[in-house]
Amino acid sequence: MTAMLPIPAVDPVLDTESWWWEPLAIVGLKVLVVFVIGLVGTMFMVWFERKIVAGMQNRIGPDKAGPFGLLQTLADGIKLFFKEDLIPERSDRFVFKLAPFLAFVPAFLIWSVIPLGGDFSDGRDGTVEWFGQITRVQLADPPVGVLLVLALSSIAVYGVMLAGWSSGSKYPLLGSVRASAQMISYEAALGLSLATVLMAAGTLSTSGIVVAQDRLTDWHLLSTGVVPFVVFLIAMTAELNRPPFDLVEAEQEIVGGFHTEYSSIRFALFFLAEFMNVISMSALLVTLFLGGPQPLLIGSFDLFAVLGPFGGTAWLLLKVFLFLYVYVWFRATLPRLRYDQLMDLGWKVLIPVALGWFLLLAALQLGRDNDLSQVSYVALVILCLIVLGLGYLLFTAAISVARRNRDREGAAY
Amino acid sequence: MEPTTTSFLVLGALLFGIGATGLMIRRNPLVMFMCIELMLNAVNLTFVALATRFSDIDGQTAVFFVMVVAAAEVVVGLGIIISIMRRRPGATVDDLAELRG
Amino acid sequence: MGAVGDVLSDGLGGLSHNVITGRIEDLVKWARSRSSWPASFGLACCAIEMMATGAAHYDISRFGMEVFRASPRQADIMIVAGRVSQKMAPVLRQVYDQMMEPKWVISMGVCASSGGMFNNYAIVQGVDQIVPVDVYAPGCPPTPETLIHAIETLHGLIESGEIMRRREVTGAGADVHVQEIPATSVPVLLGSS
Amino acid sequence: MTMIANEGAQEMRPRSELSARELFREVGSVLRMSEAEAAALGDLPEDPEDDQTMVINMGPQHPSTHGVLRLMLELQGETVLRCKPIIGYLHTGMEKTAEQLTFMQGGTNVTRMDYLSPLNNELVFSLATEKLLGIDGDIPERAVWMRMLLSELNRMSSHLLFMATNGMDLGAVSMMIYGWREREEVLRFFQKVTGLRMNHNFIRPGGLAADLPAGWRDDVLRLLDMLPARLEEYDILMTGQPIWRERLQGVGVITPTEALALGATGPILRSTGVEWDLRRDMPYLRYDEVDFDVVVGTYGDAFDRYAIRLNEIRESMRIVRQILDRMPSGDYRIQDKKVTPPPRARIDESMEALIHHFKIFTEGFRVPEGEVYVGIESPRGEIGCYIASDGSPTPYRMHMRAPSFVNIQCLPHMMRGGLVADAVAVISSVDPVLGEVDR
Amino acid sequence: MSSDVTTDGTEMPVDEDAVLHGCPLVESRGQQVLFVARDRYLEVLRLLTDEGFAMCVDLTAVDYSRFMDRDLPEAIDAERFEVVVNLLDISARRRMRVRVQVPESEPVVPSLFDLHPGTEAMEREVFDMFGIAFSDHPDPSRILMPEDWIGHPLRKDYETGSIPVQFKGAPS
Amino acid sequence: MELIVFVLASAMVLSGAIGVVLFKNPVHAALGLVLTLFGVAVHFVSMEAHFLAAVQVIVYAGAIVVLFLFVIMLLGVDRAEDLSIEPLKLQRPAAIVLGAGVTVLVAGAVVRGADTLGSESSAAAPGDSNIRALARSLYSDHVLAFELTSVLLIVAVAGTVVLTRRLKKSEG
Repeated sequence: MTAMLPIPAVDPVLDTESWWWEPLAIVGLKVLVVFVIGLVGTMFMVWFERKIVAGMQNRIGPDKAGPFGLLQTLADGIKLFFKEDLIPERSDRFVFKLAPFLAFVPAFLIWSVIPLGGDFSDGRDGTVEWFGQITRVQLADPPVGVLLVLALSSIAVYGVMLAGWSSGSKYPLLGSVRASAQMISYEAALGLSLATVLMAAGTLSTSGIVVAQDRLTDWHLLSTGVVPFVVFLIAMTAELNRPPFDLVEAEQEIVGGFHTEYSSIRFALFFLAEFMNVISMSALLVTLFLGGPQPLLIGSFDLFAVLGPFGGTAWLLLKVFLFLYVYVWFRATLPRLRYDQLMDLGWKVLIPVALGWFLLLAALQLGRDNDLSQVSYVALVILCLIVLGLGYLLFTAAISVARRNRDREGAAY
Repeated sequence: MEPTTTSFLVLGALLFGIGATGLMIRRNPLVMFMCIELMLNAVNLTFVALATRFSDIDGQTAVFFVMVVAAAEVVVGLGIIISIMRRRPGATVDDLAELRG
Repeated sequence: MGAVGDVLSDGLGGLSHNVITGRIEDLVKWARSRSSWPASFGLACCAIEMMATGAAHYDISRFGMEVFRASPRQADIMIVAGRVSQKMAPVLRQVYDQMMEPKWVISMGVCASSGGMFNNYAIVQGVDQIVPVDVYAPGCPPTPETLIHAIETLHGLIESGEIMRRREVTGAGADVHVQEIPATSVPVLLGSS
Repeated sequence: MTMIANEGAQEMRPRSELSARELFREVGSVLRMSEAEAAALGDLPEDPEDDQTMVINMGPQHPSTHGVLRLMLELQGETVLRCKPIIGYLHTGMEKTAEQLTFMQGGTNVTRMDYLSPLNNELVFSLATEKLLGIDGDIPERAVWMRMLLSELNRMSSHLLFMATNGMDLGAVSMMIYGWREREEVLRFFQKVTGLRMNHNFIRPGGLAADLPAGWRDDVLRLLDMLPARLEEYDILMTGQPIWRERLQGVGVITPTEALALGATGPILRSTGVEWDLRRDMPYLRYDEVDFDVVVGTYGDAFDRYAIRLNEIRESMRIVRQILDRMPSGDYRIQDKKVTPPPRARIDESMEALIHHFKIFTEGFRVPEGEVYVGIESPRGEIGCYIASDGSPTPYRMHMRAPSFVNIQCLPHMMRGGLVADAVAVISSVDPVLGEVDR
Repeated sequence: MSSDVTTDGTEMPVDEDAVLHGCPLVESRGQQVLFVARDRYLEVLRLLTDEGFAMCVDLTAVDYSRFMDRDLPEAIDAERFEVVVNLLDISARRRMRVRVQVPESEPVVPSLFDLHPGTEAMEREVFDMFGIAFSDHPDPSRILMPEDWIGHPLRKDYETGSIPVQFKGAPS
Repeated sequence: MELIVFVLASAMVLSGAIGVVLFKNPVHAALGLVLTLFGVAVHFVSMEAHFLAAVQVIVYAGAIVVLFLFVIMLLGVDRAEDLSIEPLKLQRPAAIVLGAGVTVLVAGAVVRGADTLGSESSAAAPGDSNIRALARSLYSDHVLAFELTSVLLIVAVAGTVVLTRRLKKSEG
């Protein structure tokens, strides 16, 4: 058994020798900051989405609650808080009460491993000095940070699933069955595209991944080819149940989906969790592929250099913003997919593509590690492409055979 | 005082015992599956405790394999349960004697 | 009213105290009036105008109301838009019962308010026989402007607490049933079969 | 939300309780099976065990059912096995009310049936009344062309609304708002002409209620100039969109035989490739004098119906341009003392005119005995008006042949074997107006 | 009221002897109307379908209890109810209206469901509104009114059900 | 500190496990299982097996139990199981005795053998290197086993697909 204290265990940079109030203060401060960012960010996101969607639809959007309607989310929250609560008679009371928290807590916890900023000027590695302590601007930095996020996102399924089941009526059940199938399916594609990043960065810790992207060419967006990024973006949208993958709560089909029977504060928790997930997953995307708080240097000009140590945070916010906008854009533009199309996209497109790309990159990495000559390197690549091509042909052939069989036998699954 | 390897092993034993008891008590095939998972977890716990104890990473490797096998087992088991339940809703293990000679 | 009140006069204008010392009730009333999600209960012609109110030209989202909830559990206002038939009446009542307190009803259009021109066996002569109505929007169908006026009126009533006060006095809260005329046996079953 | 509303025998019952014929109807296979197959199925109704299927209610208050349509769906997983539409939740007793209202007042009534194309309803009622009166040949040219103008504009606004709701049902929220935005422009013109946005009661027996206002031509031209660009936008946003095509193509397929047997008309019939448009094939008004194409589909699927409606907007714009060129001058209503109230100015001058005005609005005008059926092409299909008169000022019986009412019978046929999401697309593509279905 | 219009408004068979499938064929305001006896209803409809009237556009009924002296061909006895079927021939672009007299004592008509499945809802509507039953209809239930409704609203002896307009005091 | 973590996590493990055995409703049992799995994951973390902890949550909680729940919902077998029915008399008490016996035996053996464990201090390298060591062991020493498990997984998946596949009897 190790004798290490639990807090430094998740934050290896912290100097454990001087175990006095400074580390405690730092950790406390970080918890506070993360909490506030989570809540304010969510409030902002709700407002942002409604405003942007309104803008895209030639409307004005909320403008009665507070200046520019900024307090709209607050009003929604207060109203929901003071609304009558109800637990349906046929519901499973305990699970019904538990489910919103199962949805909400993981959404919050993801924030704990996201690097929220740091000092990257002049090639520094993102550590900052607070109260005389060297630390990272990140609540926890466990060696398996990325896996932790994956684990949390797989826990998030429970909230949705149990909510639908415990409501004791049909539409929510339908919604939750959809949700669980969808989330399990896309987890695989998510993991595979993530693996390419891990391979490129050579570490599982989020801070390590950020440090590994210190130049634009090292941003995993570019260094892993754009494919994993795209796969990740799509799979993440699906994981988040955002349009066009929002079948779980497709109003037109299954009313409110899993949260149909929820009202009041419990519904607010789902609402909050959904939007918080959007932000935290966007932050994760930025961390993995866009260098997180790393500045985008134009030459050697840093846009947020004036902010000093907070420059990293500003960069992170800017990048996250970009993706929030992309999500809202998706919502405003794309029609919803159908259930079988969703599954087809996940299993027949995203997973094979992510897997193939991963194999390709792995081969390249192998070549680089073994210092192959130019010729053999090219040969390796060609070999890979041939193998992948064959795999693709085999795959399409298998699909068409399966389809023919299904048409002939009329098999149902 | 800090927990020793022995305490982990005892915990593992308890968990295994509960799992085994549950397996014998319950009739619902799904819950019985869950009890098997409990027993597997007890084994995992023991593996990791001893791996840490002896600083041998192979214990953790074994856990990895256990998890994979558990996943495979659940997939097949649930498949069987689904196909049985479809034909005979509400069946408990006592009713399932299809393979009896 | 301090600086806070001035800054937020746009939104918190209804508050007579400043935010910190103000009674929480005021805050709640403010929140309720600023965020009243409608249950989509479109029935006939009026539903079209109700939806038009949500569209670009009129934009109900300014009041934070573009969140049409499909599930009555999460809705605050039921806008009964259109004629309510005898067959629909039980459903209407059921949806109303499924809504959570506090809840309000806007009766949109003359058909919902009084049966309108359809004074016959099929139509419920006024939806207030089934659910308590807070605001009536006249018109056949009411234009989006009329509906917005009705919504604004309701918001005003919510924010001033008028509706709550009235219910305290008369006991006619939304959860107390208005003396109910059974929806299925209005005296119209005169013909022989 | 699931509803308790219990409609007894109208609801979907377990397969074991059904007659074979009813089962065919609910699975939508009335025409697909031979007699032998049907008999075989009748003996052995394939009965999935009860806990494998789930009967869910969509509606009557459900976001996708366009009002108060209630569908009972039998699902296996998410696949629709059976579908039974239950209607009547908006039954307004309009046909009964029509027997109380005079022919003069009748327009107020019928305009509220299909509230998305009220002018077409008024038009068919007026045409039927005029035919009964025997004055159908005497309507002034200007009135006829004005009716065409309004009818075509109404077709545009109705189809624009279809674009909006179709987009909404498939989750394209912006499309919904865009559709409303364009429709609003058309409604503005209506408001200028008729004074109302909906339920105009503008087309009346004998002509119209008023002449076109000054500047109407510019308004229409502005509309016509604005719309093509917006329709291009729809094409970009929807038509060419892979997800959109995936969602609609091959969904809700119906064959020409089925469509004809079920009496489906309008875009549903045309989507199967049957060229049938009353405007061209049984011309009324002056449709035989204008150039336009009847848009037909090939596959009979939801995408065809979407594309047909989109292109019908374009065709309507073409017709409206021709109407603008050819709009004659003249009177906007027939100068027949029997059916036309005297002009406003005359009432102040002449006692006789005042009495005449009073009588025509209180008693109405007498319509000769007889019965007549007139059908025209509304945006949803053939809308027909059957009037039986006993010689009194009120119709003895007025019946509307509502296209949505008939078209809705296609739902089980289109939904069979589809997914729940397809069901939504199918309802949307049929574009039912429940006011018209239930009357 | 000028009377010149009414002359061509009355039903005037162009040809007194016009007969189609043994049923009197009348021309009314340019529209063809075929009066079919109830017992030959299905048979004639089937013949008409084969002739090209393949589409049944509309099926409705009229309660003539207050207008029994209407104009009918001589061969036809006026009954209380009339079922009116509108047929359409798409290839020849013509319409045909079939009127069937249905006695009050036995308001039953054979169903057209096998011939034109599209009449299913219409027949249910007629049953709901007039109480005319369609024999052999697959689903003879009410369609518009609630299942437990008493009476058939569109019959002439069924009151409109209008209730006097009341002005209630505003809720205080 | 370590002790607190140990006690809390052990409480999670044990209460969850007891829940699995005692809850009547399968969904509740599954939730108990999740609790146990989390407790085990916490133990793994405290023993520096970070990777295994994460995999434990991802694979067990994120996939296996979700699969359980999925099946429960799909089949609708979430009716509470009646624990009062005893198909075999004495089975339950016998099972409890047997289970307790096994537990006591194993635990006793462990405690007795505690001395033989020696007091070798753990020097499992923390952080990344742990994962690297695991990977090295997995892909070099145990590569054959690794390949075999992957074959096993594929076979399992294929087998399940075949198992649960249904052929439609006829169209419908």
